[in-house]
Parts: sequence; C-alpha cells; structure tokens
Amino acid sequence: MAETGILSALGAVIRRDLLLAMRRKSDVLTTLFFFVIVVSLFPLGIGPEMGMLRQIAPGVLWVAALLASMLSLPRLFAADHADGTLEQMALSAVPLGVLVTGKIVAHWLVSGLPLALLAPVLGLQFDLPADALGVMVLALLIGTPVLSLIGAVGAGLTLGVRGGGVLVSLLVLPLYVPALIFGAGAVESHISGLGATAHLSLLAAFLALAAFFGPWATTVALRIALE
Amino acid sequence: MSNGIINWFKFSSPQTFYPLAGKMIPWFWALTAIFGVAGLTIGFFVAPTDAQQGEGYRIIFVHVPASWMSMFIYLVMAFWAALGLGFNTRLSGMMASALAPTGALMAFLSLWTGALWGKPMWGTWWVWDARLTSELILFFLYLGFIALQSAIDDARRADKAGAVLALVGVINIPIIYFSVKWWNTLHQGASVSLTKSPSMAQTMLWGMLLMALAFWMYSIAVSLTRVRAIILERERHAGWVEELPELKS
Amino acid sequence: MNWGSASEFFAMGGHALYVWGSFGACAVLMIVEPILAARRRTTALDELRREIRARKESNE
Amino acid sequence: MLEASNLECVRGEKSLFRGLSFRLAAGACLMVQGANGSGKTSLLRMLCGLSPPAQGEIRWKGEPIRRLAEDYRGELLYCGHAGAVKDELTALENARISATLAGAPVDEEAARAALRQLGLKGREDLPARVLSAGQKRRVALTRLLLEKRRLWVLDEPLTALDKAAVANLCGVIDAHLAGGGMAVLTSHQDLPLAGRVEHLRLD
Repeated sequence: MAETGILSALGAVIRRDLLLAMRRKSDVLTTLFFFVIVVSLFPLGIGPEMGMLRQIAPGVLWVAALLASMLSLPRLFAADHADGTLEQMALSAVPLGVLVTGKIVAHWLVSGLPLALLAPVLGLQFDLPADALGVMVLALLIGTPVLSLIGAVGAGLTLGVRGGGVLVSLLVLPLYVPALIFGAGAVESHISGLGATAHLSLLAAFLALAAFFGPWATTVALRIALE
Repeated sequence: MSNGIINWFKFSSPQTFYPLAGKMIPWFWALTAIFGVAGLTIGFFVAPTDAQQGEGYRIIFVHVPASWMSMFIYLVMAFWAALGLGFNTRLSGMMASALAPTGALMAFLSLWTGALWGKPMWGTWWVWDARLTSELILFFLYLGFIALQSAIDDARRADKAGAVLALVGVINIPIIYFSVKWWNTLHQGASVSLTKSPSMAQTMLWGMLLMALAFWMYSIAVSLTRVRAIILERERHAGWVEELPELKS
Repeated sequence: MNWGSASEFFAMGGHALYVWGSFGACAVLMIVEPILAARRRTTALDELRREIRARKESNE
Repeated sequence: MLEASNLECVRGEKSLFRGLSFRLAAGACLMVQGANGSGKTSLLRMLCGLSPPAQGEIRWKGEPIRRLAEDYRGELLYCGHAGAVKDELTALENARISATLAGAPVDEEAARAALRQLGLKGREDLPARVLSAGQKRRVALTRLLLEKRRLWVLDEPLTALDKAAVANLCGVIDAHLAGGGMAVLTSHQDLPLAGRVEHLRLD
C-alpha cells in the first residue's frame, strides 16, 4: 500500500468519526458537562477558601479530565463493533493499525481537545493566575492524547466483555498515573516558581511512548476481540 | 538443534506438564519450609536489634521479600504472556493466569506489612512514599488483570487479552515507578526506606535473602498447584485427562 | 541470643502488634492460598469424575 | 486459488467440524450449507482470516493467508450478518465511506451509480436510519460493486431482500464469476445462479 493511500485512509477515518460525532452531538456534550460538573463540585465539598482551591486546582482539573475521557472510552469501538464496521476495518487492505490510529485521533479531537480548551474557564473558578492557566492548557494538550491512546487499549480489551464499562476503568486508571503526575505537576511547579519545562518534557516523552505502543496494542486487542 | 526444539514443545504441552508439575510441587514445598525456617531463625534469633528502629525492623524480613516477589511475578507473568501471544502455546497463558493471584497476594502483603511498619516508625499507617505508592498501583494492575480474565468466558480469548494487558503493564511499570518517585521528591513527602537503613548488618541481609528464597519457592509451589487446576478445567474434553490416575480411583 | 525469655520474644520490644501483625498476616494468607489452589484442583477433578460417569451412563 | 486443508473449528469446548478441505478455482462458487450452529459463519470468518483455525491451513495462491495479511485482504470482500451500515450517515455516505475504509476510495458518481444499480435510486441522500432492513442490506451490498475484489465471502447475503433484489444480486454475482472472480457463500434460500455451484455440507 502506497504511503499516500495510508495517509488518505487515516484522514478518511478521522473525518468519518468526526462526522459521526457531529451527528450524535449529545455524546460529546455529555462528556464535557461531566467534566464541568465534577470540577465544580470540589469547591462545594471543600469550601470556598481561595488559597486552598488554588492549591488543589491542578489536581482536581486533571483527575476530572481523566474521568471524563474515560467515560467516553466504551463508545470508542462499541458502535463499530455492533454494526460490523470493525470487522470491515480488520479486513481492509489498509493496515488496521492505521485505521485504529485514526479513530484514536478522532477520539482525542472530540473528547480530549475540548477539555483542554475548557480548562481555563474552570481554572478561573479556582482563582488560578493567568500564566498558570496557560501552562494548564499546554499540559492538557500534551496529556489528553495519552489518555486517548492508553484508553483505546483498554477499550479494545474490554470490547464485548461482560461489564466492560466498569472494567475499562479498572484497567486503564492505574496506567494513567504518569500522565496525572506530570500533568498536574507541571502546573504546580509553575505556580511554585520552579518552571514547568521538566514536567512538560516528561509528559511529552510519555506521549511519544504511548503513541508508539498504543495503536499497536489496541490493534492486537481488537483482533483478539474479533476472533 | 531440532531435537531440542521438539523436546521444548513436548514439555510445553499441558498433557506432559500436568504430571511433571505434580512431581515438582512437594519439592518446592520442602524448599519453602527449609528456607523459611532458616530465614525466620536468623531473622528472629541471630539478627541483632536495630539501634534506631528497635524490634519493629524485623518486619522487613517479610516486607522486602513480598515486595520483590510482587514485582518479579509480574515480570514472569508478562514473559509467559508474551510467549503465549507469540507462539500460541496453550500452557503459557495458563501459567500467566496461575501466577496472577499469587502476585496480587504478594503485593497485598507488601502493602499490609509496609503499613504496619510505617505506624511505629512514622506514626502513621500510610505514607505516600514512592515505593508504597508504586506497590499500590502494581496491586491495582494485578486486580485489573484478574478482573479482565474472569470477565471473558472464552479461555483462549481471556489468555490473549490478559497477555496484551500484562505487556502494556510491564512497559508502564518503570514509568509509573519513575513518575511516582519524581512526584514524591517534588512534594518532599516522607520517604520510608526499609532497605537502606544504615545499620543494616550482614546477618540481616542473610535473613532477608533466605526469606526471599522461601517466598520464591512458595510462589512456584502455589502457582504450580493452581496451574494444575487450570489445566484440568480447560482440558477436560481432551482424551488424556480421562486417563489420569487420579480419576481411576 | 536476642531474647531473655519467651514473653520478651512475644513482646518484640513493644512492637508486638506490628511485628506479629505482619508475620501473622503473611502466615495466614500463605496457608489459605495453597489450600484454595488445591481445593480448586479437587473441585475440577470432582466435576470431571461426575462428567465421565454421566457419559458412561448415557452410553449404556 | 483459494485452498483450505484439514480445517478444524473449535467454539468454546465443542469441535464444530474437523478435517475440512476444499479448493476453489477462478470463476468457481462454493455454497456452504448446514443447520444453525454447524459452523457456517465460523468457517467464513476463518476464510477471511478473522479467526484462526484450531487446525489446518488456508492458502491463497499457494501462500498461507496469515503471512499474506494485507495482500490477501486487498483481494477479499467479506459481507457478514451485520452490514456495517451507519444509521447516522446517508446511503451515499455509507457507500463511499465503507469503500474508503476498505482501501478503495470511489468518487461520488461511481457510488451513486452503484446505489442506482441496486435499486436505491432517489434514496441516496436519506439517512440509513429511515431505510428499511432490505434497503439497508442493499446499501451494504454496494460494496460488491465498488470494491474490485477477486474473492467474495458472503454470509447470508439474501437476508431481508425481496424477489427483485435477489434476482438483481444473482446477476451481480454471476457477472463476478464470469469475470474470473470467486465466491463463497451461505444462504438458507435458493440462490438461482447461472453458473455451476459447488456445495459443501457441514455436519
């Protein structure tokens, strides 16, 4: 298969999934609302003291982002599995890994990117200074693709399995730990004046690793699920 | 060369492995007992009282071996998983699922003894120390593996899905450990170091080593027992199972 | 020898709860686990016996 | 061309069939028959390489299909029980997208022509949600016309189709076979094909 063929197939999958997401807007919006609500609940549970809120803001936003992106994982392959599209993808002349990568990218575009763009607004609720908000967005932009990449492996493994929705969180959340630590740590160390570069580079390195192994592991998992 | 390969495949068939494992299990139990008695004797009667930590330090004689085994078993599990995925050998998957509960037990023991050690030393049951936190995440990884395998009815699919998860986990564990350590130093949390106590005497090291060997033999013995059960459950329609002497009586 | 008497041994220099809590938990779990594993095998064997008997009866 | 030797299929703990061998030359059609649960669908999925056989091997032009991977999939078209038709997309979008996913993109004109040929004229721009089961089936079958593949593996292609559509589909399959293509299919109904059909009974 020629290189251009692979790239155009990749683009086609992304466009297809975005088109489907546009026709099923409620799914995308549910994830976003979930994120907003979870983040807004914390001040109610902890109290409105601004110093405290500022301190917990990075962690709260990141944990909420993990949960929100996980919430959308079961849908990643389930619909395509149910209507037979996944079988067709597995039998395509285009390598399945390419199609899977496209689906992961599309998943990030509809579930990760909006979270990153929404984060500054929520950060204001926690009285984060403007430059910290910038670091927050940057960290989420690097970190949320990791969530989609690792999450896809979990979604592939639990495809069509009893209680898959709950199971996927059990499998995937421990693997999210490095992203959480580097992501939230970036904002914290920026606020404390240490600079966020080290954290962000580590997060980017983790992203590179996840981008390398994630689609491969997801492909293997999907082939197993289709057997 | 070709002869060796054939022998390996023969060895890796459940039919030949089942009686072989049965013969090996008593030996591993005997080794467990020998190493265990020797380790406990040194641990309680030979190793001197620690100058700083008093008698409480003796917990390391179970804590450290349990932590080592919990990590080591995950590696072995991932090794069998990779083998099963690559060569499609039935026994590898069974070995991986036989190891997981023992690994989870070791991780749990490591956490439990770590907490009991932390209370007298630091005045708190739990410290967010890099080792304990990584151990906790390792425990979650084991639970995930077991949960995934038990949620899938088809044994072959369960083996393969578990294998992918174990491999993803084994790539991730060093990163998790590193990130947790990094996080820990940044937050300057209390660092519990059981192994690096300065007054670590030679005898303590010997005691720990013997206990580690005992735990190792124990893990082999119990996982061989479990793999025999798994073989029987999975191969019940194979002809050889009906010929087993256990079933004749 | 570290201990003057048995009671001193069991007191563990005031850390009895922690030391025996650790060793006790290990001992209990490491006895229970092999029993469970062995039980799993005997259950599998029992089931096999029943299955074989059922097959024989249906053949007769 | 397609050659299966000594296949065994195991589902759960049960062996559905074993020692199954056949050979399919260019222009030949194989009809797989058998009761429900006899392993027809399993055999077809095996031929596609979706599930590996417990025993035996499948070869395409003398090479094992496991090794050929994408090269084999590029010559294969599988149409299963599920039609891979998305309710949210229009008939036209469905046809074009599934061709693209298969690695054989087509332009809009070709897709419209294929839909017309299968009797979906005027419904090209309706979302699949409002189409009937038979019409959805026909949307799925446009892939036969759009993707140029040598080997067709069709699992119950006649489900939900009316008489006219069945005749139409038979014409499409006949043309494919006459052009040197191959087909493996299952069907509970009679499939009035013009050419010679070989039969394979499972059970």
